[in-house]
Amino acid sequence: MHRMNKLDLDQARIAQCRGYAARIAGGVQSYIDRHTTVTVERTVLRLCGVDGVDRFDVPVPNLMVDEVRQGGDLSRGVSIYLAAALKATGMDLPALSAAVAGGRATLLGHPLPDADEARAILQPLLDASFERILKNRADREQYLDRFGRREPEIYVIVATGNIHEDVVQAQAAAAAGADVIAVIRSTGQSLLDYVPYGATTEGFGGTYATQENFRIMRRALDQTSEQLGRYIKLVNYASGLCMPEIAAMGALERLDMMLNDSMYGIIFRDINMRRTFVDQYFSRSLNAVAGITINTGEDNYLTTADAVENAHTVLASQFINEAFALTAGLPARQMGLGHAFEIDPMVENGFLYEIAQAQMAREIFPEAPLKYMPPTKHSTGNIFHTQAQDTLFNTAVMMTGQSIHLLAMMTEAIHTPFLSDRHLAIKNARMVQTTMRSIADEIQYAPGGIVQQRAQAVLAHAQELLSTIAQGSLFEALEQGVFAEVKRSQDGGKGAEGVVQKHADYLNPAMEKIEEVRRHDQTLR
Amino acid sequence: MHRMNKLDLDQARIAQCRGYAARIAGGVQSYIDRHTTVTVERTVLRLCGVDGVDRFDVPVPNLMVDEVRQGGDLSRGVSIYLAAALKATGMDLPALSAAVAGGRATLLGHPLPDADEARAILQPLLDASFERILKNRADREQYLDRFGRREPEIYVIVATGNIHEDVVQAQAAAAAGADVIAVIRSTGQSLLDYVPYGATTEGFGGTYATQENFRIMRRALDQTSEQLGRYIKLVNYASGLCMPEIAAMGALERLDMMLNDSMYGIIFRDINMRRTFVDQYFSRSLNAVAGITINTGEDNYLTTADAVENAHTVLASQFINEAFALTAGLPARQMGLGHAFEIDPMVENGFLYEIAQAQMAREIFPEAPLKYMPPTKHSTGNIFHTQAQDTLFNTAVMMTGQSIHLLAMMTEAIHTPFLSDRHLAIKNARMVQTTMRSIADEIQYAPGGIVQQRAQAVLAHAQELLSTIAQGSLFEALEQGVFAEVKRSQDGGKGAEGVVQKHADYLNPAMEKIEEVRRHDQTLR
Amino acid sequence: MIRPYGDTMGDGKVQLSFSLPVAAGAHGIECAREIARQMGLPDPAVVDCEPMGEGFSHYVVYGMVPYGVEPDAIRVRDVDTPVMSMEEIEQLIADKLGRDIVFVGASTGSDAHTVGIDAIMNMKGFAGHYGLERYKHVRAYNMGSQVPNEAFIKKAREVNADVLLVSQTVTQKDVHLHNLVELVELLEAEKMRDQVILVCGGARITHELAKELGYDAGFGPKKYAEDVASFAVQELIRRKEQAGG
Amino acid sequence: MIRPYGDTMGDGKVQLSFSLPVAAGAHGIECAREIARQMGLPDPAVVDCEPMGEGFSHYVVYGMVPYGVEPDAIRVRDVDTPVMSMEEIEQLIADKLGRDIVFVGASTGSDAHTVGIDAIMNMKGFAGHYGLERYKHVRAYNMGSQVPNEAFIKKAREVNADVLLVSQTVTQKDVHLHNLVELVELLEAEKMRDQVILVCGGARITHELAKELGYDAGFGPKKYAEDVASFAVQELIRRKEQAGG
Ligand code: B12
Ligand code: B12
Ligand SMILES: Cc1ncc(COP(=O)(O)O)c(C=O)c1O
Ligand SMILES: Cc1ncc(COP(=O)(O)O)c(C=O)c1O
Repeated sequence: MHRMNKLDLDQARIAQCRGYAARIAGGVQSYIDRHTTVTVERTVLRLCGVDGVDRFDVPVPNLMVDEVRQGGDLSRGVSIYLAAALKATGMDLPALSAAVAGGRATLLGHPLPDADEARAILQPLLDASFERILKNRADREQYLDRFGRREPEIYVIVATGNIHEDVVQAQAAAAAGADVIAVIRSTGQSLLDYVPYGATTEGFGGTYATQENFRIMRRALDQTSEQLGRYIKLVNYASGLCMPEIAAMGALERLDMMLNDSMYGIIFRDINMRRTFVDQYFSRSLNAVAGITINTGEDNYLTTADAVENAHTVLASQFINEAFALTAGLPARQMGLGHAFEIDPMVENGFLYEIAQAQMAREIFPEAPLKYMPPTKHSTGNIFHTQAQDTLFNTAVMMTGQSIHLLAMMTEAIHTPFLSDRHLAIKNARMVQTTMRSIADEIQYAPGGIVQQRAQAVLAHAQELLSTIAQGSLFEALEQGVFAEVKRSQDGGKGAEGVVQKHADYLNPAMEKIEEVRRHDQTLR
Repeated sequence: MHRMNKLDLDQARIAQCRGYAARIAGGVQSYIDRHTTVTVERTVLRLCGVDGVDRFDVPVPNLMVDEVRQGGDLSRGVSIYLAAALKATGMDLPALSAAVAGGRATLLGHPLPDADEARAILQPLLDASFERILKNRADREQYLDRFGRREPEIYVIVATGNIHEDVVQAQAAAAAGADVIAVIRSTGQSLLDYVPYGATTEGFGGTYATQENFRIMRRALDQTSEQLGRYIKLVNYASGLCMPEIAAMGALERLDMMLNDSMYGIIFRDINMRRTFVDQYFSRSLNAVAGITINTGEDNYLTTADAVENAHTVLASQFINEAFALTAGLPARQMGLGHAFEIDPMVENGFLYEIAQAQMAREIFPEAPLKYMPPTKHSTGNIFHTQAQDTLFNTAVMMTGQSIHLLAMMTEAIHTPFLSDRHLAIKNARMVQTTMRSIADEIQYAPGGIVQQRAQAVLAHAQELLSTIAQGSLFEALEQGVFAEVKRSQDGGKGAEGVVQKHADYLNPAMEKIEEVRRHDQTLR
Repeated sequence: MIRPYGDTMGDGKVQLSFSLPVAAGAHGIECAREIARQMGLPDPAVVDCEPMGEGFSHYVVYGMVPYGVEPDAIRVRDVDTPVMSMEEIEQLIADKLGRDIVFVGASTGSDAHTVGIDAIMNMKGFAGHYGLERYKHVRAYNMGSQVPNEAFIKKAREVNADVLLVSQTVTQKDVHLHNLVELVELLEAEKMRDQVILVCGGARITHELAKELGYDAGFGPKKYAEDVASFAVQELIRRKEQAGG
Repeated sequence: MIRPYGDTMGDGKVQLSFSLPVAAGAHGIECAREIARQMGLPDPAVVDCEPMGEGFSHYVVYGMVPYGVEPDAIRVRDVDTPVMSMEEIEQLIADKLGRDIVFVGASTGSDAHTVGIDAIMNMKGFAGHYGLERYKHVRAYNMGSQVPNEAFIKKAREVNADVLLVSQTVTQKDVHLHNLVELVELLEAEKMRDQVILVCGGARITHELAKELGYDAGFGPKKYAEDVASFAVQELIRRKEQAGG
């Protein structure tokens, strides 16, 4: 599949890029391995079954981790405290959660068991969660075997702010032909250092990501899938200050894709880089086990920086995201690497650059379900003209065999999509997909022409950038602002205070469980 | 220019098609040479300077030809009668015209001069007209040399019904980027056996083609051309029952293109086929001399017949139109052969067929300024979706290097274009032209793929059809309904009564003049 | 009551676009907002304003309508005879009329569009719906396009038509209205109006419009032979029964 | 009086589209026509009707508005100080204020869009218009995005800001209005409102809206550093002269 060489790309150069990227990610990984974060620890709790909120709506995982941080030693991991409390109080997990929420119990002040005992106490709890996660994975596979897989997949967003209204929109979109529904998150959630709880009905520019909202939408889309005889995938965001927690929720509620970038939060949300690196590793490890396809966010680079000049940063970032994903055990088929069609449509031969870049991504990451993002930056209030631009994007999708076809909306410059905007976008995409079905197999590029030269130049440029980054570290590169022209300091940014260096006795039985599944998966491959 | 072989077309087969087409046109030409028509004779009068209307708005050329038909012998040509009247009355041409219009003179009842004397009398009159026509040709060339030529040319229509409103629309369109303005004719004019007179302000679905309207629009566009530093071409219809008369008017008023098809009137307006063949020859001969590019009407076939099944009829017709055009002395660079993007956009791989066909036309007629017509039949009231379809058409234009890019309108299924429809269409086309500027040079087609196979199949199919037609005659083929699934009888249709077999002494000094210019042109080539 | 729907029930969102004969710019935008306000949108957002040639500009506007419609109160003026299949229609003619019925159709006046009338009449029909020529007990004469009203009436008289089918596609400057009304007047002058079922159709024709113009029925897009035949046959039966008792 | 223009002066042609929470079909079309009639279009033509999922449908409508606007009577509520070039502004500050003036800008609240405020403030500017950081006699502090109103005010006080620049891009459920109003209230509570020139901007911001919300000025699309700097500097001078005499 997609194994072609239409662009006459230098394979040795591609291999070199991979080498640099591995070195870059490796450098960061040694930092990651030595640290944990508050949200990683909360995730461990969630995977043990801790849930619920107190009467101020503070989630129980936050209550517990905050207790340990303040009165205990979080560097040993929260697990040992949980195990201790379960043992000492004799309560089962739900009872303990409720008691902590009610201020009637605490994780502190109990004698700490040794690691093995703690493992033994938590084992059945974790087993239950991972059983559910693996069943979700199997269910997804079954659905897809039963109903078939499609490529490109039509991906649309819903963003009403109200989960119930979102359901209406999502089901209508699926009926119109969407394969994938992403519920966009409310502005601001990514900077919350907790995950909101329950069904929510008021977000701005999106709907809060909560486990209950995931459940509501998943149930609705499962119904729709059965009705339509087509499996409708569900997407949400494992990004921001709670990456791994949301990844866990997604794994438990059978999300199919999650936005998960190793650097997006750093660059676009000013989240501390150390925090993000540690969080992304744990969240991706979970995505991997859950069979969830990640969506990386390289498209965002081109919304602030010029798309012609910065194409190589997209490619360099894809290599880095790939390297981090491999470390976290994600197989290529779950790497929804992102890129975008963002060149000013009035640039002479811009479309040729676009297809050069898209084809390049296709060839360099042949197994990855590439996620191709539509024009946004050059969309204007002229909805008719934007519809024309969007059609060119749809054309590029088909010409270059992309996998995840994120639909452009004619009202991109105006509002989050109306029901009708999505309807029209799907109609457009389906037409282009049909009328151009086999075009990627038909078209070849003139040797030495603009398309080939462009792709080769971008690759060469990306290689240079990767080589420079590899000479230093990714931390330094981000300080210098190599991506999206945004500079971030190592100590600055949000959530830095949530990073904790691991104690020699640090314990994380959830991660151990993940590693167990990962090993098992790898023997199967 | 455009000399490529991307489709691996069999050149011998193409040559055979040309052979058949020559035979087919030749068969008709022997009929043409033996006949004249009322409108051919009226054209001769117009070229001698006859103009104006009587008080019932009947044009003087009609008055004169009708007189001769009723009281004289039209088979000898009207010229000799005109010469006789001029000689006998001693009036000059304007005076005679006015006198005939006022019922104060007639062409009849005067002693007929011999051919040479008649020639001598009419010579200065014809010389004046042809001088004007040749000056128009030279002026056009000068404009184009001064302001430059563009390809593809953006071609839009105006159709308000009111020539003054048309001017507003045309100038706005030119300012927005249009290169060519076609003033669409009122419904019904093509079936009038006379040409309306003067400036007109009420047509339906178009504006009457009159010499005054031509003049008004030409003057306006010349102004605009100077303002914009871009020569804006003007188009009208030399079609219907008055083909040659309108061609003469177009030549005199410096139109740059004229719709002129050897069979359109027969098939789509039920005009008698003998009449049309005779008329098209004279009108094209005039177009040739005037340097006017003809636009043929093959696009129309696909508005009634299915565009996938009938693609070969378009190609066969292009060969026939080419053959007729050559006979009339039109060089390839004036042959705006028509074709259209009319495949249902929900046909699987329909776009590949479209580009196969468009590329095929491009390669088979490398020197012709191909006129590519947009989707119309599958345009719906969903203006947003129609805009998307139209963008695919614009893409096909660029991928296959078309010459005349007739713009699609998002309101195609609703009304003749509003000012804003044209604005949006031009904006769309300019974007696609810019962003895809060099795409035709970049793209190649997979050997033996769908595109190549489609083009080869259409060519083979066209060859079969031409061979069948060549075995009989074009008259018979039209009786059998080979084009657009429309059957016409040789004797039936409108205007049959206007065909007259030529007398042995038939005289047509205008045609002699044309032939003189044509010979001169040919020595220059 | 229902309102236009953007992304939340009752939000009243509508999109508008139009041109104005003023230059683009802040003043033009204000003029556009004023037009939108006159349409009843309290706080319209002009999301696009572009110049078009000299002295013209184009606007895209979004707004919220504060009113709505009571869907149950909306009455559709449509042909109300039930639609039957070809076979049912054939049977009905055989049972209740016992003779062939005669349709004459044309695209009249200067209108040269035949695809619509062909869709109704031609054997092969359109979009999978057979045309009248295929119906048993139906004689269908399709006169093609650009048929003058006089010629149309002459033919109708000649073949003793039961049903006249007029197609009109070109609507610019309301040419179709003039042409359709002229036919009614001519039929009345010829005292034939009551002897035929008079039907028109075309992309912009609605039943409501047809009735206003003095036709028995009108058919627009997505109507096929069975729609018009169902109506015509049932109407013929009704008239026969009314007359004969 | 002018009207929307289709292809003939005064024809009043407008295009509409909207969705309705009813099934597509003849009844839906009639509902759509009724909505259009309520907008004042006497005889609207529904040219497209499509089903969208269950119980929703989408319409495209054309119509003619019978009313129009008197262009001369339309008053634009826009910033009315003249727009000067960067050099002129620098000169004016030097001549009339004789000190550096201080701008603090941010994309406030949960809004993460910075391109707009960057366009105004960053050295390199936008679309060929240099940003405030490049201006002589201007100190410009750009706080970036998702800045809470409290933090914004704190900074303003710290650096003794003359002008506050707030950018708001996300407008869904009117989040920008809440956020903008909150800032005014906080400034008033802090008794700072009169000590600063308060300006907002963004894709959906108009001067009119800004004034309504209690701002001194508002800037929308196609406004650049010189627009806001021209206004701010002249307003500062006016205030200084008013105060000082
Ligand atoms: C095909 C076509 C042509 C072909 C026609 C070939 C032919 N033999 O019919 C050609 C290329 C020749 C042509 C020419 C012109 N056309 Co034309 N054409 C079209 C086109 C693309 C499709 C029309 C069509 O075939 N529709 C398919 C049929 C099946 O749909 P329909 O007619 O609506 O019929 C259905 C129903 O309405 C109903 N129905 C129709 N008639 C009847 C009758 C009865 C009794 C009943 C019961 C039902 C019924 O049943 C049918 C099936 O459901 C339209 C644009 C579009 N996409 O709609 C423009 C269009 C109709 N044409 C238009 C124009 C202006 C012209 C010209 C006048 C332009 C010119 N000045 O040269 C010319 C000249 C024609 C003339 N003198 O009338 C305009 C009309 C604008 C307006 N509203 O006034 C349109 C909308 C294009 C445009 N935007 O400018 N055209
Ligand atoms: C780029 C972009 C992004 C980037 C932003 C990167 C960055 N660092 O800014 C990224 C990808 C991160 C992003 C994210 C989101 N975005 Co965004 N984004 C856009 C996009 C494509 C372009 C905006 C832009 O940069 N315009 C260019 C600038 C120069 O224009 P401008 O802001 O109008 O600024 C000009 C004037 O308004 C004025 N101005 C602006 N501010 C100020 C201030 C002052 C004081 C003055 C004087 C003047 C002034 O001057 C500027 C120059 O003329 C638009 C769609 C579009 N095409 O418009 C969507 C859009 C704005 N985004 C939108 C949304 C919903 C989001 C998200 C909330 C989605 C989500 N839930 O995840 C997220 C999260 C952001 C958040 N928490 O706020 C919506 C907003 C819908 C609405 N009306 O509420 C839009 C319209 C897209 C859509 N249709 O859904 N986005
Ligand atoms: C990887 C990634 N995460 C998250 C987001 C959304 O941003 P946030 O949830 O931080 O507002 C995006 C932007 O679309 C993204 O690309
Ligand atoms: C060659 C040709 N002549 C004429 C016309 C216009 O038709 P008429 O003027 O007969 O209405 C067309 C149709 O677009 C055409 O293709």
